[in-house]
Amino acid sequence: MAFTPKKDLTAKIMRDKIYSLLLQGKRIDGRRPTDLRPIKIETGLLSKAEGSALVSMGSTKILTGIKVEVGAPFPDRPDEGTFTVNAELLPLASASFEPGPPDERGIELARVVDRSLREGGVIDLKKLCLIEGEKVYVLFIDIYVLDYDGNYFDPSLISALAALATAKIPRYEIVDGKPQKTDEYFSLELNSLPFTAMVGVIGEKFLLDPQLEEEKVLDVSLVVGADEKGDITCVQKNSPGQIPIELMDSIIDAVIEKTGEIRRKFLQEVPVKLAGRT
Amino acid sequence: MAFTPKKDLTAKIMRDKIYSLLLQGKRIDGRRPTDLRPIKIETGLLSKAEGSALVSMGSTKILTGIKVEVGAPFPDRPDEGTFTVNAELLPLASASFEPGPPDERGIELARVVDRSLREGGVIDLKKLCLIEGEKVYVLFIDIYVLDYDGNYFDPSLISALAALATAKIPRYEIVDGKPQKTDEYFSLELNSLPFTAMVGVIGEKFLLDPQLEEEKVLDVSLVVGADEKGDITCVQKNSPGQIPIELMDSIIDAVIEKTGEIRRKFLQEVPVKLAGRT
Amino acid sequence: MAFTPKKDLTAKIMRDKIYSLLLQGKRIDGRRPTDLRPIKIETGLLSKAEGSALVSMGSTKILTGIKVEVGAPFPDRPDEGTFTVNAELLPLASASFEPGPPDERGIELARVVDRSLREGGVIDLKKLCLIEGEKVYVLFIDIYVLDYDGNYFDPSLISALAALATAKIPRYEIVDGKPQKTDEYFSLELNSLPFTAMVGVIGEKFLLDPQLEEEKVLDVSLVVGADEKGDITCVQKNSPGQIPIELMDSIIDAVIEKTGEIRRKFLQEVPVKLAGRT
Amino acid sequence: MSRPERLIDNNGRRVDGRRPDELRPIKMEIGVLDKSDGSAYVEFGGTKVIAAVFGPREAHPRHLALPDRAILNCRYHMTSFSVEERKPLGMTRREIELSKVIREALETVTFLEEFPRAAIDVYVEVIQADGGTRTAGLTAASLALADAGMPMADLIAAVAVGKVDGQLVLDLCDLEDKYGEADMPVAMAPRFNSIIMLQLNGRMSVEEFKKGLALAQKGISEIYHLQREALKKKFSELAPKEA
Amino acid sequence: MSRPERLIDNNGRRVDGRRPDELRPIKMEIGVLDKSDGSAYVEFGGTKVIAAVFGPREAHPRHLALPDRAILNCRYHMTSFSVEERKPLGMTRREIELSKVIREALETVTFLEEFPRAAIDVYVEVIQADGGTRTAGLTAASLALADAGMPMADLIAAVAVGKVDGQLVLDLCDLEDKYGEADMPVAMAPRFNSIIMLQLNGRMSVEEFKKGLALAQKGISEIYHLQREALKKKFSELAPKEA
Amino acid sequence: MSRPERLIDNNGRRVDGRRPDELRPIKMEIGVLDKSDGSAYVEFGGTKVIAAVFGPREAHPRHLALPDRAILNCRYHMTSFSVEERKPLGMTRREIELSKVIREALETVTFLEEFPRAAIDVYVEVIQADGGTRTAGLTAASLALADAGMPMADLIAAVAVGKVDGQLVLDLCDLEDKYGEADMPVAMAPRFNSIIMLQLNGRMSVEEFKKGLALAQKGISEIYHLQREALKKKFSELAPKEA
Repeated sequence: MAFTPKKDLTAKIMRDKIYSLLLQGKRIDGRRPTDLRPIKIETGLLSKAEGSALVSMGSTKILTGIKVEVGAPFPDRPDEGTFTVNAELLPLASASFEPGPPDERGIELARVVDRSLREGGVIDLKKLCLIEGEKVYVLFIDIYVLDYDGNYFDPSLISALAALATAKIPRYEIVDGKPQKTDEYFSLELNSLPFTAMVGVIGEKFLLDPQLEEEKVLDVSLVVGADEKGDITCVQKNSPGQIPIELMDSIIDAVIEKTGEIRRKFLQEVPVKLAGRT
Repeated sequence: MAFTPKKDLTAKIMRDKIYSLLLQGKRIDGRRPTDLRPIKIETGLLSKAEGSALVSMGSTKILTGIKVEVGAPFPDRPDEGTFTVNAELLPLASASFEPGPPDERGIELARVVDRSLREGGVIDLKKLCLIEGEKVYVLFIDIYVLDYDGNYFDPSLISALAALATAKIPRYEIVDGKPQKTDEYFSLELNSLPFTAMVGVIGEKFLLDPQLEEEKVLDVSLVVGADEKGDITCVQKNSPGQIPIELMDSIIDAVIEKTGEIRRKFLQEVPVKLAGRT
Repeated sequence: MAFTPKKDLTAKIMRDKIYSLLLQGKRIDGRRPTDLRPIKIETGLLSKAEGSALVSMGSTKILTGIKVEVGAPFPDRPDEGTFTVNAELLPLASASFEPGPPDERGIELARVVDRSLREGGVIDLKKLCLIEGEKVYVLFIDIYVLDYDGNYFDPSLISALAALATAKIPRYEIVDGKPQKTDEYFSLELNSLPFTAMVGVIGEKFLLDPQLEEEKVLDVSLVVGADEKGDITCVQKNSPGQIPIELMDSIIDAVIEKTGEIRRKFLQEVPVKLAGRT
Repeated sequence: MSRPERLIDNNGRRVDGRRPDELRPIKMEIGVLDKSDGSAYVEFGGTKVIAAVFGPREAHPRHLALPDRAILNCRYHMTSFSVEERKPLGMTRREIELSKVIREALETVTFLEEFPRAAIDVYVEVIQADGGTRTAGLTAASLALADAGMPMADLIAAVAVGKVDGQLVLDLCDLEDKYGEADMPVAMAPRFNSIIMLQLNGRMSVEEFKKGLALAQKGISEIYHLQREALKKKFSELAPKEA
Repeated sequence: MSRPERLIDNNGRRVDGRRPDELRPIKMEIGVLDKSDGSAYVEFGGTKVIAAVFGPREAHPRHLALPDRAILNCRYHMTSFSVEERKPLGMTRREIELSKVIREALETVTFLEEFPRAAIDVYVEVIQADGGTRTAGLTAASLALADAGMPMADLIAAVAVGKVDGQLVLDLCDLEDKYGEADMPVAMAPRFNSIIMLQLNGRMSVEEFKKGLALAQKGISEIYHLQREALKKKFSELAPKEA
Repeated sequence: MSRPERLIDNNGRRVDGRRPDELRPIKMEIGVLDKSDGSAYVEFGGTKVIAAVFGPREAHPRHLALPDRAILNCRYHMTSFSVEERKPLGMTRREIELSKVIREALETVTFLEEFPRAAIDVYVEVIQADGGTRTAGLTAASLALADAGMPMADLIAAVAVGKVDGQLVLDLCDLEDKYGEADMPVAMAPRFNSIIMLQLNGRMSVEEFKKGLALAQKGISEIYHLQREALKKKFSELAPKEA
């Protein structure tokens, strides 16, 4: 069983410092409380993956790749393709990550990204059916944290969406009742573009997109997602601690504003086909 | 690799106390040497399991559930359904149980119950065949130890039998060569009702159904089963130690008497269909 | 993660002793530097394995067994049988082997034997096809190190080849498009007989087939294989350390000579059918 | 279990007859197991969970012990037969995530600093799953900690709210969870008016989210009341009878 | 391996020609491995096992060490090719159970108190399985412990009795085990006339059970004799030749 | 990826247009990750790897620590999407073998004795595999160690030679590896003219083997040069600019 790791001995001092700055609307790296770190998105770097994206948010770097196979649908959804999200916190990325199968943090990350994609129907899975009840496209969305300087949630979802948006998927045809690979490729249309912002609370103040030094001393943190309609698409309180209920309104407002900022950046840099637009 | 755990420091004193009482035909909780603790059997508590039973023997509590699927038969028995017995010593039940996959104790428990059911043909597996060599009913009998105050063997077998006896199994029909679920249910007939009694030996004396304080200080223990014909259905010496060979006759006599007592209790409380009776 | 184990405290003294002897062309057990220990090959000891061989090289003892099943070919080689090599360093064989799944040493051993057999096409896999793309013979070559007194590589390959050469494989016929076992058996023809010699380097000197006391203090070691044509069939540097590049020529010469010696011994004792010969 | 045509009928009643803001029948029992240091059984309709607590005990291996507080281990686990399709043995990814989420909630209210170098184990076992197992599990775990005499800042009460046929409802059952539009489990420490656990699977407008939180808060105050009653009952049983 | 029409013929002979109370040809060899502290090879007909012993050695991790005695580890394991259908790599549930049963038998006779804080490892490897592998394994492990010089109260001798075509037989082979009605492995410490291992798979009447124990006892005394001969032979080889 | 008719054309050019003794375009970058103590990115054509180093740190569990030197851990790992067919999560047998081979090479040149009781962790992550991942990985790991300031006897440079359509070629790409006759990864410490890693998969005559080693040596000296350039560039960036 896992347990919440112990805090640095110097954590208390750092927390007080960050809190004092927050009271003045400042942060240790010069950002304002709701500022995000610079985001960089590179896609199509890899040729053996059907889709790929390297996303950095400050020093935090995430690499996502997508592999596509043909497989069986889930019995209760015979006319839909399937996808799986995995996330590995590579030991390369931080002295605090251990080699081995994903621990609870990696699993939480994967499941938060999975829910963000799945619940909002971001991918139109019905378009990924080949033979109903028998053969469908199967997408593996594998997320690797390469460098961990706090908040792996937001860039992971960005990189998953960027890899999906730019994936070139080999088209299969049904020949004699069997799927056969063609030389053609197709792109996925996305129904929606949900993004998340990780929120850190200290005292009665909060900040967005904590870098590692901040993340380690937060009183409590949560990840909140929103889509282009302004709907909340995901919430995950992901640390011990109390969130004062009266803080939620301003948190939600900030998240909606800042995920909008991510979305504009994303649309500028990633050639995405959005369903229902031409 | 596992090894036999160390005994309590106070074990020697307790052993001598229990031994002295045994010499007077007494036990620490007021029972006579071959007395069992009170048995309570509740069935049909759960609606998502096809069969279920919560059995307590003193403070030891066992929950067994049965799930039924349709699957393939074993190649060497194409006309028989299959069953599997698993047992988990939940960490909930005792500070001495660890979370994780079943250790040797859980495996031994599962295999003792499995052999008790299998070797005597308790379940008529031929009645669980749907399409010979292809599709049969597959029963999962999963035993969970919820509270462990000594002797998890006897109540586990009782709860497995009670769950089997009261299981409502969805009937499948063969439609176009494929099994299809109907709205009907059927009950299993049982061919036999074997029960076990766990036996603890101290010096040249023995007792049945040890509670935990006793179990920890026994010189040696074994589990012996018997059925309604008075046949021995199972023996498992399950601890280090020597059983004086001359003790075996009186042990066997006591087990046959006391498993008979369990059987009468069971037949009073559990509506069981016994094969060959109407 | 594994790491290279620490060396004995007395290792330095022993190394110097072995090195001094090597300078005089001698070794601690009286062998000359390139002498192998006595090799003993017993085959067909076991009746439940389709092939088996017990090989000792000095005190190092290896037992290999072969089991044959019918299964599916690899998709990219639809007309070939398959084989798998596993190796277990049994804890029985040495206080330095732990129970549990193969560690990196066992995996390295299995993969070195696998490559020796696979890359040279020792087994004619096309003869092991039953129905193209569907059913082929599947060979499991399982190697167990029973007693470890240094150099498990050379005797493992010998025992794998001896077990293959003497295996009696049940012949299947295709009846109604399905493989059916007959009462007949057939032997495998081998296309080639590669053997390896493990080489230990100390200073600018080297020796072959180290026994355990030598193996523990080598500066560096490697395994080199050769076949009857004098081709190099395998190289695996298998320890930390530098091999002076100018040493390679004499190492290769020694390996070719000594694997020839193993081959002659093998051909004398094992009734092998070599492809292209009658 | 197939989707009913409607999850809320013309009279505003849900599939099990409840009003939108109505909890299922709740049962709480404390001290149900003999061999753990604290335990509790909780039922929310068809959802049945047991929680047990062991400790504080010595932490081992030693290098995991913390100098200034106890570590709290938590395992949320389901029996194989608690769900429609048999759950395979071993921990699923879902169970691992929920173990983390429940543990973090419990850590928030437990005074772990009182037991430096120690460990406390909390086990939540789902006997039957009919929606809301994590909230029922957390509610039960909090009672089991209280039963074990662990010093806590407050009890934790938890419930899910959800969106079903476009409408907010309290305390989702399995059918509503499966076929509804959103499921939001919430836990609070009522004394502090603070959120202790919060997740959202699905989509909600900001308006719905805010109303959902308020609805959860209403349910939580009812559950909190039941918890305190259950504890009172337990301890009055233990108390010496007055003459 | 399919079922023969009869397992005992008109002359009372078994499938391999033995009488009901006859052991298979037995071979015992001591000190067969070089690198363990003690070892033994045992054959009962087609059943072939090796056992090896390491230790006493320092127990690690340290917190497992016992202050008043050595811990004894034991692993019973089969090679993949020891059985008809290839056994998958890794430990099966059956192997884990038998490791426990054999270990507990060995602990019973070994003076573990002489080595506080130490560990002793016993490995039983089944090379070929033709019935009675646990009893052959225990017989071999006991010899390997003696070969390693471990102080023991007695040797353990073990054999299975069974019921086949309604009749009690000694030392089951695989075919009899598979198609017989009962298999009862028994181990004893002959010097103490006590049972050290006992299992029953299958059904026996009380009468048969008692007769079975007596039949096992007869076989065990023959095996015990062979064990002592093997040890004598081994130690006379080691002893200095007289002038 | 199916086999081209010929792997070397009439003009002696390889599938990607190279001459037999020509390396692919190589890219090296040092210090690419922020949170490790040293890191490097290396590309050999389509093969892309990152390596990172952590430590020296305290070894744990303590009983693994060595009194006279640091232990060096190494994990070679591929992302699931680095290869044609998705690689399953977790370590394959191949990855475990290559982790050993790379670790042993690194141990050879690193002054581990300077850090008794410590541990150093080296991680090699293959982002894309197009032949020669272990040699690129080792080349990168050696740079990452240098970036971490680890004292080393020399850098390690590595490359594979192979036999393709009967001819020796340098720096195999995936297609050549897959359809060629032999693949021989070689690593050297150029300053000592010694072999640090050596494997051969496939068959070569003795003559070819010797020529192959020489060809590897040629490639290695080019790679070594690039490594030193990359380090110089990195450290000149760090150095204070002259006035």
